[in-house]
Amino acid sequence: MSDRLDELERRIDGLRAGVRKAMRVRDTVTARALRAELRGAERAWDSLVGGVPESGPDDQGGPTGRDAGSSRGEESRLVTVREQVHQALTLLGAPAQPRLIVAVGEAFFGGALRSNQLTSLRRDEERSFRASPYGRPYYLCAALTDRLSPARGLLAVSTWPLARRMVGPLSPRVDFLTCAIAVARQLNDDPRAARLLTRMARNIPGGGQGDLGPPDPGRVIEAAAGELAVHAERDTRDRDTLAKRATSQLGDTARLFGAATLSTVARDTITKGGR
Amino acid sequence: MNRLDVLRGTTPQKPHDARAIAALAANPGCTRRALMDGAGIDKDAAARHLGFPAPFGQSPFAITRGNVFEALVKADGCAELLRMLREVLGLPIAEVAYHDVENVGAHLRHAHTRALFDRAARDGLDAGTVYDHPLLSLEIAGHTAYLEPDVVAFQMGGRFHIVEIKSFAVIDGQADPAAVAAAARQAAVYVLALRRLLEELGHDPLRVAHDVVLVCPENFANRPVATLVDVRRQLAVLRRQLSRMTGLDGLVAELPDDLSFDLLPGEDGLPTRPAAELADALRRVTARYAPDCLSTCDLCFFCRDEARQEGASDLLGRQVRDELGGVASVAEALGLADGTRDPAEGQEEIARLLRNAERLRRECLA
Amino acid sequence: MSLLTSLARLRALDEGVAQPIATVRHCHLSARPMVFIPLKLSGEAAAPLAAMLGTDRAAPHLLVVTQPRNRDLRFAWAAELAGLLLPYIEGFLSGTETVERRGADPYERVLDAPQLVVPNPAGVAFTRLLGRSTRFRRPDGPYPVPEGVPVLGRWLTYFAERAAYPGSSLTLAATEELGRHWASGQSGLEDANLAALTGWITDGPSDEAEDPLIWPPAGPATDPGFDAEVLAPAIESGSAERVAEALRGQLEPTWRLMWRAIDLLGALPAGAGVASRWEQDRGSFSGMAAQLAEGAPPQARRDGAIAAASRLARMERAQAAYDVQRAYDDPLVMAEHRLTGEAFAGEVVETDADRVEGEGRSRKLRPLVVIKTDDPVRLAPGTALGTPQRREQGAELMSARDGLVTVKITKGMGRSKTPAPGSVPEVGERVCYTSLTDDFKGSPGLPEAEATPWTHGGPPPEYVPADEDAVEEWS
Amino acid sequence: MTAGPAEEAPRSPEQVIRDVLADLPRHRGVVVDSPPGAGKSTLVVRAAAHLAATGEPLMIVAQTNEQVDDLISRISAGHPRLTVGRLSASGYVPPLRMLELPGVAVGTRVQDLGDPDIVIATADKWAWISGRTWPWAIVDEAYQMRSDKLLRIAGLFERALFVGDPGQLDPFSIVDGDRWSGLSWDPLQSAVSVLLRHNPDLPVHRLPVSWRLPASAAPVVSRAFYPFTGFRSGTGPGDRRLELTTGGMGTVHDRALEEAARSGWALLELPDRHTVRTDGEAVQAVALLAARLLQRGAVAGSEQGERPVTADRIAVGAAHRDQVAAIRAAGLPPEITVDTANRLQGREYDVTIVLHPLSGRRDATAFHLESGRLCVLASRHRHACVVVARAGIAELLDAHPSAETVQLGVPVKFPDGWEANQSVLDHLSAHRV
Repeated sequence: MSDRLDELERRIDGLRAGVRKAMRVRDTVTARALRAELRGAERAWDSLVGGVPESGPDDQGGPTGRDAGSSRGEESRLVTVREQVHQALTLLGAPAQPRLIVAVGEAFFGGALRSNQLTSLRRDEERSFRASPYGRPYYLCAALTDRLSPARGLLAVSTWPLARRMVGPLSPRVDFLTCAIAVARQLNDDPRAARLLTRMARNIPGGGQGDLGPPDPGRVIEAAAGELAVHAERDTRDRDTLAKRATSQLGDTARLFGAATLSTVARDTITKGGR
Repeated sequence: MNRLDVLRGTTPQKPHDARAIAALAANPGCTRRALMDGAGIDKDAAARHLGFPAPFGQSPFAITRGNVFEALVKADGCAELLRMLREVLGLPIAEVAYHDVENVGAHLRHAHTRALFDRAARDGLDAGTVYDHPLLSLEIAGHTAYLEPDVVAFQMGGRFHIVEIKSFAVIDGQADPAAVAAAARQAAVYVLALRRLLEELGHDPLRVAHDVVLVCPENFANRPVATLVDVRRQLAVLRRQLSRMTGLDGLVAELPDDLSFDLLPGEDGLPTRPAAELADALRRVTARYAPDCLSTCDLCFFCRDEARQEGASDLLGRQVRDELGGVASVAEALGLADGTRDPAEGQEEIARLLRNAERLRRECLA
Repeated sequence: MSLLTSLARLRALDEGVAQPIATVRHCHLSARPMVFIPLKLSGEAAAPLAAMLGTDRAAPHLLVVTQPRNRDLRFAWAAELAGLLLPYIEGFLSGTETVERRGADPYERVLDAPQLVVPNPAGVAFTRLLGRSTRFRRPDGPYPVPEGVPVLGRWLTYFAERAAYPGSSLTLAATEELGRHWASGQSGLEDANLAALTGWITDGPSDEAEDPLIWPPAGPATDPGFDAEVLAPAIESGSAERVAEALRGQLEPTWRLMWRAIDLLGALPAGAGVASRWEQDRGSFSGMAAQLAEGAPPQARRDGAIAAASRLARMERAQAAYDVQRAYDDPLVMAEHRLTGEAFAGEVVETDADRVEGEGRSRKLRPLVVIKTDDPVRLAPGTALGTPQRREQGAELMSARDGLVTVKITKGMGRSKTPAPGSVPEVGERVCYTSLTDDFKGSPGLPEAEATPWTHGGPPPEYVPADEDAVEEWS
Repeated sequence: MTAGPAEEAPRSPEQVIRDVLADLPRHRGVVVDSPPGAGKSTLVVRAAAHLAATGEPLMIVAQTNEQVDDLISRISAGHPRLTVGRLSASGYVPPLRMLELPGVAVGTRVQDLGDPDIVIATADKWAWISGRTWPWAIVDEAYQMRSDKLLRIAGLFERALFVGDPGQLDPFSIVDGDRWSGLSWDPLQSAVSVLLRHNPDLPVHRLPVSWRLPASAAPVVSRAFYPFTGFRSGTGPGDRRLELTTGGMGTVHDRALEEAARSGWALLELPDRHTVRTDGEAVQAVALLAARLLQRGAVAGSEQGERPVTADRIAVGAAHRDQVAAIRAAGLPPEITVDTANRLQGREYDVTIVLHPLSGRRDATAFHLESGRLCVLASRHRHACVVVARAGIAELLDAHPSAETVQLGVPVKFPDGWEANQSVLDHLSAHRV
């Protein structure tokens, strides 16, 4: 067995060298072939060395270097990704990026969401909507840009008033503040919740207090509301205008998931609007 | 037809990005490099084809890290970025408007950028504050290079600031000086491009600040921190290099007509020109190799090999080369040192110094 | 770099083997050096990936962070490192000697001190960052870390700072020390590659040294190709063994090189000044240990105004002394000064040993020595001179023309009316004189930190260890 | 020096001096930038007398013993009634001329000096003094003083006037100081930059007129080295004359001297060649120029009247010590000063002969490009400056790779050495021989 192991290791080293040589002269074809072999050999090696699970700790810690998936994840596995996202968005009450949704899921629903689970979500939802429109009580849909195209990387809930899903120039900031307030309101004793709120609070003037201790939710809410007041009027105006355009120009699907052919649609609808 | 284009032949032009433009200043004395850059030839591809692949590469970890950090800075409506801009530029609370220039199709981005900045420059009111993914352009040796700064920030005060997001850390206020310098040179390219843009639009180019906002992770955490970096020196250097590029025709004029750097790419885009032939072509224009090239030029190994074959003292570095006065070859220098070669006219002194040095070394090592 | 070194490089290039630029070793080599080769995760400031370390070339320890982005694993790694380094360091604290000081209380100085040997300056820099990222941690409080980690952080910080201290040997960077003793036939930049440099000194140059497949980089940065093709998949697979094996493969070649470098240096006889500089190292190390024992706060993030000024003064003093000592200890180093005319050597052709100046009470013994030299002397009459042959001697240059230099001896001849035997060189003796002298006038004092003047921002706030330091993310 | 806004409405030197004196009681510190020969010493003496007149004790800090002695003689010449105490290290032997001065006491300890109106010493000496404070201090050559020196003596005074030339060479160290870069108290920064970073609201005045540099030189030096804070020359075109009383023989050296006499500048250009630092031809040329200048009986005519340009009114400047040694060895009259830029700082001559720092080089290092170096060499003369250089400096500059690194939080220095060299070279090319 050990000679087998040695032999394997020699082979693995050889293959690795081969791949890296190929890569240095950008010979991708060879590299790909060798890589395939290599993976095979490595799997063999793993099984020989004994009982190493093919898929270990599933998370590399993600962007911020969070610890790998926690045990609390287990019970929430029962709740589907879709539902977890819905929970999170409902708590936040505004369009949000996967990053934030995941953090909320963790902090308040003990969820074990991963950003990459959310990438395909919008497409799936759209497919199911096209199959049987309004067949579900809610859909996880897009927020719409000033060109009525789906805003990159934002998720929203279909049951929200249309304006809430519109993204004017100030909306990203407004939504962030709204989310901060929501998180502060819900703050529980889970350290992950506190960490999330701290992260958000330090980006709100008067909301943060350094990195120390759990932030004071009241203070965050006050600060966020304070800045919201500055932007609210103009943002509401922008969103309403957009919402009107969306209603008048987009069909059901597009209204939820964004105008497919973005720039073109946007431009001639604008000219239409001009008439 | 531009002689540089002739030099490039059927090889598709490699568009310059900000890094490439910034790199023009790395070794201006090198004719070989100047011509290849001027003609827009992919030096990296050439080097590989010649059998001297460049020693550069970026780790996937570094790349991921970079993307993750940029995403973090721009997340939640640029929450972090706004905090920092408020800190370093005193941005008023009201200024938060976010424009993602990429919302339009790629083909429209440059025009859209122009329109947005024109509006911002004309009536500061209701202009955006953070412009994400703008697309600028700059003329390099008769070709247009398209440039993508990370972010351009616009202030009620009416000034534009280039925001450069880098994932190297600022620790206790200090960062790797080489990394900062590279970032500054790159940012200077954006500043210049944006200034030219405003000029074309009939605005005061100086409304683009020469202080760029450098955003890096602070200490060992992921938390971004912003520092203002004054890039006036880099701008001066850049202007110099760009004007040299336009002056390339002078260099080109002296080249033999049959000289071509064409890689003759085949169907698959891979060079088909016999490597030896390409090598000969390159050797017909003089390079100015220095060890510094090893970190700045894709062709470095090719030129180093050439220097070795010539036994050139350049191999040992600019300083040594200078100490040897006019003596360019190793053999010559050593010959003068041990007296086996008589100094040529003008070499008397270096010969004396070298002989002296040789005498001392012998004495001490005896 | 002087023309002398340049010539050596030319020679090396021509003969295909590095040339000596020192005749003695100018750094102390411990009997039990701790070789330390850290690797970091690309793209991160100070995320440790692995380290190979140990004092026994036959039994290196390999420490690996199998999930480099996992904060807890990182601290576990630091704890393991502490588990190996701290016993080594503290092992030297037992044997001490009492040192009497003029105008100050005697203190205890260790008889021998630890020595950290890293591959290159980048290794030192990374050691500094490791120290910085761990020394403010706390074993208690909101974000506790394992016991040894904060202490480790302080020591790593200390060793990294000592590396910047001229003439200190507590921390050595292999490439730098080798480069101080041999001139390779490549540029200084290329000398930063440990494999390449040792190659030049031993088997002769080879481009293999630049092939990461044959000689992986000596760290702390890893080879991008390795990251992409080996490390990333290994981490993906979640197999700790595979990650460890991959990294062992990257570290072992460097491990062998490090000991080779140590052997190369060890083969040189130690210069005369090495012992005294090591004595200072031992003193400094003892001082650090004492501070730690007294529970002083961790080293500040940056030097305050006063701290900076006094450190600069110490370093400049050390640098000057180091330069002079190297020249006095090593003819080949002195030769650099002979080449520039700040020193000259030759044979004594004439002496006037009993010559005196002045009358009565101001009557002084001032022997003259005439030296014949081939060196170009560029010293003005009146220049104070010293000589490696008689270190206590003081002299002054009278005249220098056509290869004959007249020197007046002013110091180091004993009390009596005639020079003490041997204090004045004899005719026929070979001597060397130089304007380099290590006569150090103590540097004036500095105000206390609390008394920092208004020109420098006034008194700084006192350091209070804040939780903020302890909880700072390490990601 | 860092970039600042250009001067507002130009004020006369006298106005500036009055502003300075008026500011003294109002601020803890006052900074005066003084371009080459702008009457810095005059200001120091005026301020000294002004402060002494208040009856409050004053300490003066200079950087070298020469500077101290020079100030003392100026003070006692201008204000014989003032009593001056000169602190010195034990090794120091005061020049006779000083011991003869009335009201000047020399000692190694403050107690030895009696209680003079003014106590003056080098920064190094002051660093050893303690146990007493002065209400007033004047710090001379403050831009050449390292901030760690100021740190050692700042406790001795309550208020201070800092005077210096921002365009000259910055202080340096033999050790690498990167660990401190970016700190507001970086010990390797100049005393003034540290002072101003901690006290940004202190007034900074500028002496607007160079009395030393002739009309032919002031604009050149101002443009190249003081781009943001220009100055003008106190004398008009033609006020400074340089005549060569004996005829020339048409050699390049003679023609160079004639060009210099005519226009105030000359560039003696040797054939393009890469040489060692101690380029024999160049050294010879420098020596010959100096010798010829004496032989041709140069006479300097200026607002101070006519006087022959004697050897002690001539200086030869170079970048490196070995170059200086080589030039000395070439056999010049010993009265002619031959020295490096560092040591020529603050000195003044009628005619200077300069071996260009970039002459014969293939590549320039930061050392050779440092603007302060060229600035010192090009701004020591009252009448004319002759530069000796190999052809090819333009090409060197053109081919210079710009790879300088950037430290966070360190204010950018202006002018950039490259730009400064370029600008000077442009001007010299018009006076090529």
